[in-house]
Amino acid sequence: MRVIGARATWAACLATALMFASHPARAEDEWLTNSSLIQPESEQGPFERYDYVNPDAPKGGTLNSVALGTYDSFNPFIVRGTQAAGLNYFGGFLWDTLMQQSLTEPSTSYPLIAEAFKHPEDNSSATYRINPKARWHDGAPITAEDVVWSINMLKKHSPQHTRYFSSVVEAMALSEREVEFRFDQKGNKELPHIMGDLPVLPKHWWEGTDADGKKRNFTQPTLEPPLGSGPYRIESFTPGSEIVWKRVEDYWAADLPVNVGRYNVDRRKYTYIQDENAAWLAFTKGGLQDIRVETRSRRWATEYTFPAVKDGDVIKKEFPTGGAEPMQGFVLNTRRPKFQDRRIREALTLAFNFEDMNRTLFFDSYTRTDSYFEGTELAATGLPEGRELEILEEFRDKLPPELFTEEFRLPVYDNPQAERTYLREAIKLFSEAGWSIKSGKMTNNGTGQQFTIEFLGNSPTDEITTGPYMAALRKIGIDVSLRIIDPSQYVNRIRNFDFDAVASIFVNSLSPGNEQREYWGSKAADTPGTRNLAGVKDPIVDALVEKIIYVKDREELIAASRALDRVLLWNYYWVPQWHAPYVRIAYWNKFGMPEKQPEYAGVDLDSWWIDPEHEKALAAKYRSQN
Amino acid sequence: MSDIQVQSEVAAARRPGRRPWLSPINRRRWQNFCANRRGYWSLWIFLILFVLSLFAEFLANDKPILAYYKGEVLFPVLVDYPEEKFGGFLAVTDYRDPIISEEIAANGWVVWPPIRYSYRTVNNEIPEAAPAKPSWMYSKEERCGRYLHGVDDPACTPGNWNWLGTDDQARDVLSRVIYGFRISVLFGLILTGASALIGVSAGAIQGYFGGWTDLLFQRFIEIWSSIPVLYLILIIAAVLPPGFFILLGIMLLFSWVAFVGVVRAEFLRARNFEYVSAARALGVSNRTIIFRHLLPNAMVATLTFLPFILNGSITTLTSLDFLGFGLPPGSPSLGELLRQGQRNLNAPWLGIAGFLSLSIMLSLLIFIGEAVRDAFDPRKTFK
Amino acid sequence: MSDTPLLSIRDLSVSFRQGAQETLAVDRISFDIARGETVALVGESGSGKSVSALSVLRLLPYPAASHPSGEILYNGVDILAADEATQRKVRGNEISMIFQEPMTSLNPLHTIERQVGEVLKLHRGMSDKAARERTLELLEQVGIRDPEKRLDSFPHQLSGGQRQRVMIAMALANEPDLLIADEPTTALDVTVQAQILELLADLRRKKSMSMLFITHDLGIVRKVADRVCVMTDGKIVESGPTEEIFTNPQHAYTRHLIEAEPKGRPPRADANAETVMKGDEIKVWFPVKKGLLRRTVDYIKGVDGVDVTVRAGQTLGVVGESGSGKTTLGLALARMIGSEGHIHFSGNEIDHLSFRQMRPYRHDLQVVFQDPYGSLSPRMSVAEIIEEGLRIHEPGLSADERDAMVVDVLKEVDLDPDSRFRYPHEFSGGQRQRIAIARAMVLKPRFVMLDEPTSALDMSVQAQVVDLLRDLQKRHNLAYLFISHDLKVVRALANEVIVMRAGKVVEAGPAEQIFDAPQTDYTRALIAAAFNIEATPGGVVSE
Amino acid sequence: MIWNYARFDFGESYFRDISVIDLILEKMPVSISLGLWITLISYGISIPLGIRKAVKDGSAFDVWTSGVVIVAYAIPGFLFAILLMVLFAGGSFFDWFPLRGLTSDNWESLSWPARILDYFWHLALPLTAMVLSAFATTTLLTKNSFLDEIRKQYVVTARAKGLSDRQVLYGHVFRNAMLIIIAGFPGAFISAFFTGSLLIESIFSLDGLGLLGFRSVIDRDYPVVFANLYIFSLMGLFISLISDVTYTLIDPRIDFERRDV
Repeated sequence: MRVIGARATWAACLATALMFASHPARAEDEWLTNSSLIQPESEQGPFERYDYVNPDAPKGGTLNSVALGTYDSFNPFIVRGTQAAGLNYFGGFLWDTLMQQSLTEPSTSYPLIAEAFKHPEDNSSATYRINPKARWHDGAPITAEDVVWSINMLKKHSPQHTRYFSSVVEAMALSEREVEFRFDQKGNKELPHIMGDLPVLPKHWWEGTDADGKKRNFTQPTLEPPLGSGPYRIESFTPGSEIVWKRVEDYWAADLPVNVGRYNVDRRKYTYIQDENAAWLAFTKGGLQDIRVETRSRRWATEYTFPAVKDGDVIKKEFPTGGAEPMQGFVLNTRRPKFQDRRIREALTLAFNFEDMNRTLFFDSYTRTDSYFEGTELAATGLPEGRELEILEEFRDKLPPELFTEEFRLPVYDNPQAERTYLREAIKLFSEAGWSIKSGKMTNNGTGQQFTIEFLGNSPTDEITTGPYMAALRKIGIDVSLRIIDPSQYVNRIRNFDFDAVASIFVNSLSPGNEQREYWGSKAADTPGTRNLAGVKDPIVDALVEKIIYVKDREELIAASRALDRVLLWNYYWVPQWHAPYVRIAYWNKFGMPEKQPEYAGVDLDSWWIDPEHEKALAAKYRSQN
Repeated sequence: MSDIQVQSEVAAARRPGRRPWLSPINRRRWQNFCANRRGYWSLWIFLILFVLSLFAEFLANDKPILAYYKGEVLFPVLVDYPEEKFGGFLAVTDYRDPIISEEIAANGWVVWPPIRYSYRTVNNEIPEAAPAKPSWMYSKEERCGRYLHGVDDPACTPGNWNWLGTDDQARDVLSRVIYGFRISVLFGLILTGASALIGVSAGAIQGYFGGWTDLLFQRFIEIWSSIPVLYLILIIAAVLPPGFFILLGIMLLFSWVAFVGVVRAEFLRARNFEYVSAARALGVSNRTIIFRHLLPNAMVATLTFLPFILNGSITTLTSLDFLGFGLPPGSPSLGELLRQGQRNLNAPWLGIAGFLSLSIMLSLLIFIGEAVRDAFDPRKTFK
Repeated sequence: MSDTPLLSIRDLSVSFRQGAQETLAVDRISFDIARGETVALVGESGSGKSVSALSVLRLLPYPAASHPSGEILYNGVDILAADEATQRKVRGNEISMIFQEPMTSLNPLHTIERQVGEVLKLHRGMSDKAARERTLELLEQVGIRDPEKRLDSFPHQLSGGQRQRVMIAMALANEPDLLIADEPTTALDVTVQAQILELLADLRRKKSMSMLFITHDLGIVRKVADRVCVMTDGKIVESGPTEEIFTNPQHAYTRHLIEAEPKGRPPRADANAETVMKGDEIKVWFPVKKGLLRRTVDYIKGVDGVDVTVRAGQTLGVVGESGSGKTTLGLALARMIGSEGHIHFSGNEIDHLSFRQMRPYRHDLQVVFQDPYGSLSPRMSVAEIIEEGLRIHEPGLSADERDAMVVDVLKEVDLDPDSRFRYPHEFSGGQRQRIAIARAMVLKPRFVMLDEPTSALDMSVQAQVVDLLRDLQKRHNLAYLFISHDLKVVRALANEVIVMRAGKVVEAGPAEQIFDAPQTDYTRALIAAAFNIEATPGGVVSE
Repeated sequence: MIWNYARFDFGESYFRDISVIDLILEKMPVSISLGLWITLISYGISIPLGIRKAVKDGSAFDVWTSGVVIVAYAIPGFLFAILLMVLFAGGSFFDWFPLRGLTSDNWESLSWPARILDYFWHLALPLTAMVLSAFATTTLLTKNSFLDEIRKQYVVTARAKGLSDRQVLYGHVFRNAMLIIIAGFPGAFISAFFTGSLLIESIFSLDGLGLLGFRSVIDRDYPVVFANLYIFSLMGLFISLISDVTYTLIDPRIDFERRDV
């Protein structure tokens, strides 16, 4: 799976996932200019620009944003330091990657620094060819040297890249413009493609000296604006409180297909605010924040009533999120004996009252998540059939029989009696598993001990989402508590799987692959730090995961993924929560935007442009001040 | 001017024989205390609130105080009856559940506390998403909209109102304020009591023996009290699991120091009093001198500090709760309420409720403290 | 001198309000002061004399204080009715005042120059320079040596006598017509008292001022006043020329006051009586520590090699100025502070004993302190106070037995046994001192160290306490170590006397010998100051 | 390590390429701004108020101001800060004051008077929020101190000299009563600016020491945590020393012997 190439900060928070597929065999060593795992290049026309953008979008204006917290570094690749807004570990505004992940189609990339790439049939290596026009902001050409240096440094010092490029054993410059990456395995179709996500850093700058003659150090945070290659560069900044990005006038890649009609705003100014309330007020008063992505349902529902909204100067808009939705839910740690019985996990799932929570806490703004591949064709629906059924048949005797005869359904609390119905069922399941209620406590018939669950949280808001669930569990005699600890401790305990239950979230891509081993594999269950939080150790799941990794075609992948999804769901490892079907955006009325937004990424703010007249009118009406 | 002072003393009425309940000095102090009307009334209000809050379970609870069911008198507030008793199957009886309440109504009656929510009862019948406004801000239709039978639902009574609205977890704010008040005051009282005990003993030893004991101890105290307490508590609280008694312990580590200075000074002063010399001349032992002659003196000085220390303890607890390092999640705490107020500016009733309950409590304590100070003011006592 | 008196007080009342309570402190008093005349207002504590004096300048804490009736005519003008500005013009200028406590009456943070100069600048509009010169002149007049040096001093750098002189300088700065002196010498040593009184008398003669002199000491009255007003319970009960009042007192209270001086003589010393307490070469040196390391650089020799012998049934008087080491000696003998030298008590050497080892001896060795207000724990009832010693030394007693003993001892010191349930602050000073004595007596001790037991008491009470002590001594064959700066009391009680100065004994011997034929100038000065209120010239005594 | 700490060498922050001491110095402008003005303003309010209350002890004025002072003391500063911010710095009511920071973006380009104006414009809301609770203690301290002094004998002496009430108050009582308050000043100042107000700093995005300390605890940036603890404690000791020295400077009666009351 590839991580979404997060160019802008929002892309990271809005966007969902990428996907992969296999494609038919083709001539080896053929240079490819489009990298798509789903569609062979030949089936697409030549890529000239994203179809939704306005190629004639006017350039200019300033986009004001607010960033929460503070920053103290322009080096986003290392652990130390907090990077400035506009940077991320895929380069952000400052550094381009070899290829750019498409905003319109899943699992597709288009040329950026690299103009083409190729890989052998067995996917054991990949070669990227750099665009001869590619330049750093200082005019120096981007070379294969830079790419090699980048992958080596990133693999060494950036934890994310160490993981992401873990299969790369060697990178070497074949010529001035060609780089070859060698992998530690064969047959993994994903690997050649993910190399396109590599940010390229200027070796000569990092190895040079700064104004004081001190040698630059990649392993240290820095507040010296680094040399970049991307669409924007740092114009001015005040550490910790402000940073202004300026569009690069002579950006060499400005006319590349991926950039047509995008990066229209001349200046992007980020003002740092420490307090969430202050950030909200900053939006209401104007001038500090032009676009606000609202994450709180209550505020979206009730608070957009300030004068500027009434005057029509602030516009509220909901953009449907396309593509895959994240899976968010309570993970039950099956390493703990009490959660090892599937009936217990099912009982716990039954007790989760989503509908009342959605109404009493979230203004009915969420949708229930009922698949690990929510919102994609990979999600299991209805009864298993076709290829999926074939796959499952193989394990029939070890799977719960209902899996074949019943549609998987989460409880729906749609009437006042629902709670009693589901809890009654839950108690029944508990008693089948050897637990019964004794003097108000759910007690183990063998040991005589009460069933306890300690939820782990790292933020006070965890209390909101856990509270009602805990209340329901108390009704069936379970001793529940919530322990909120600080982030560092939290990370530690999660790493060591030291918890009963915890709320977690992850996004599956449209092209699941070997990462599924880390998510569900038996081996991962015993390896600290993996994402198999539930501790799934099931040969069936292992087999299904292997199937996904080595599928032959897309159809097969879909079937295997559905089978995995179904098996996971029926095993109740997670108590699924919800997802938001919309991105809620409020913006000051100074923007022009393409008529439609990319379906897949949801919103592409880089395709917006500023209407100078509106901008002037707003500035006159609302004093902009900080 | 000394004449004036002596005068009223001379004029003091001669009272006969047996010892009165309060020694004359204390009676005089009590009069001084009462003379400070603000402090006097504050004391009463505070005591009433505190005693009421001690019975919080009878004021605000999701269990009835008394129930009569099938010829049996039940005390749900004190006894957990499994739902089986009422024909159900759940481990814990949810008396707010319409099925249970109808069952009981059909076979008897219940007496509810005035507020039918405990501090952690989630109200699923709120008219809009939490935090919901105080009930009186909704029309009857809105208020009862979520109940099964709407306006006609028997459960849509003032007892089920959220007089101060709900917090962002749909819990009744008034109920949380009541429980939060209790936990704050209890915490403050225990902490103050314990610190006084330790601080006074330490100060007494230091002050009475003086010399090297005093010198070493004094340096230790100087360093100890230089440590930024809240900061250190944050550090410790980040490591230890928070809880009522752990917090109490951590804060106790530092709060006792506040008393030492006063007690020590009082001891150093009183050590030279002639009546102490007189006692020594009688051969009275150190321990007896400390307890019989010096401590009462020092206690007076300490007493005037108590309300302020109490105040400080409560404020610190509130700050910790506010920062999320305080009592475990779910506990009713005023700091948590304030944090909710901060998080939900659009629900001003949260901030207002938190602010008012806290500032009323603190103001009452300060007013009482002022009056206590007045009462023990030697200028007023010995006039 | 014109016929109108300088100051004429008519029907003056003062009342204080506290809460809802109204207390009448001064009840319709009237008296006149003619020009050049000194009037003494005499009375015991609480009689209202200070309040009356303060009313003249309207210095009471108004509005808590008020004047329900009366007028104060100064040169025929009613000061009470005058506006604030007029009153201010009178204060410090035409009428000035000196107070009892020279320490607290001066602003601790202002230099002498500033405090004296302030009056001059205020009323005379003098320049800094002129004021400085006048201040120098005044300081010289009141007898301060090296006035130049003293100008920049702060009050805490001066001795008590010097401070009182500064106060006087301040009061005299504008050559007032009337000087009100409110117990100006009470807080001072007898020798200093004599000097100050002499100074006042001298200045009064030279400046022909009038003076209102407030005191409880009849000896002083006889010395300074032309006329006397006797006050008790807020009323003036008798007034008239000094001579007449003393020779022919009309009112019972006046007679009571006059008779109150300690009288009587102790029996002759019996040199063969058993020695109860004997000290050889007693030394108490206090280290003076300086610097960061608190090294001892010097010693203050509180008591420096004193020999003492006290015999059963007899009293050893220890006299001397304050700071001469009397009390330190007493405390050392009672083993309340550490000392060098040998101390024998009832034949046992006790100087090396620890506090715990001393405890058995405390039964026989008792102490009575000076301040009857401070020596009784305010939080214990009288019975508890008296019982405390019994609980320690006779733990075998039952509660009833203890109570019986308390009742007995209270009767012995002439207190109502019923009062044992009361608390000390309900008693007057004299009664409290009786309680303190009872506390010592209940253990039936052999030796009592009496540290200035009478000096905080009013005259009449002093006499009673002395009588009581003498009585008890006779009854129980007690040995007293009697420490006092008041030679009158010592004379009434002591068989033998030692005179101390700067930690050393300057003279010792039988009482008659010391009083009748003093050998040293120092002793003579003390005697002159105490009995005749006369200052001796020369640097014999402190100033 | 001890030797390093003694030299104020606390090493480097775990998360930033900057020595801890530089980090602390970096936060100084905010901390000093807040500390200095809070101290000055709260003294500026509480001393005159305290004097007036002492002079009018027991009057209606005294009673109602006490009420106000105590209630103000009980209000948590951050709540007040949020209220102020919503009212005066948001888009819903009056957009009069800035939301964040110590100075405007264009501060560098401003003239000096404009800079000063800009600075105070930014400080207005945070200071108001902090002053509210800060002045209560000083006010009551001033009042008690004045009451103590006013009742002393030398005040009667001064009045007996013919000084007016004002002259007595300011010529005699003032200095003596202010002793304890002035002596507390360096301490109050240092503690105000060292401990700062975490919440106010965070609400108004003022990056000061309070916030630094809090963050370092949350992030487990131990060099910063221990450096803070060390410096704060050292300052605590230093404060008591400064108070002692100030006291001796002002009061001629005090020397360095222990003051055993």
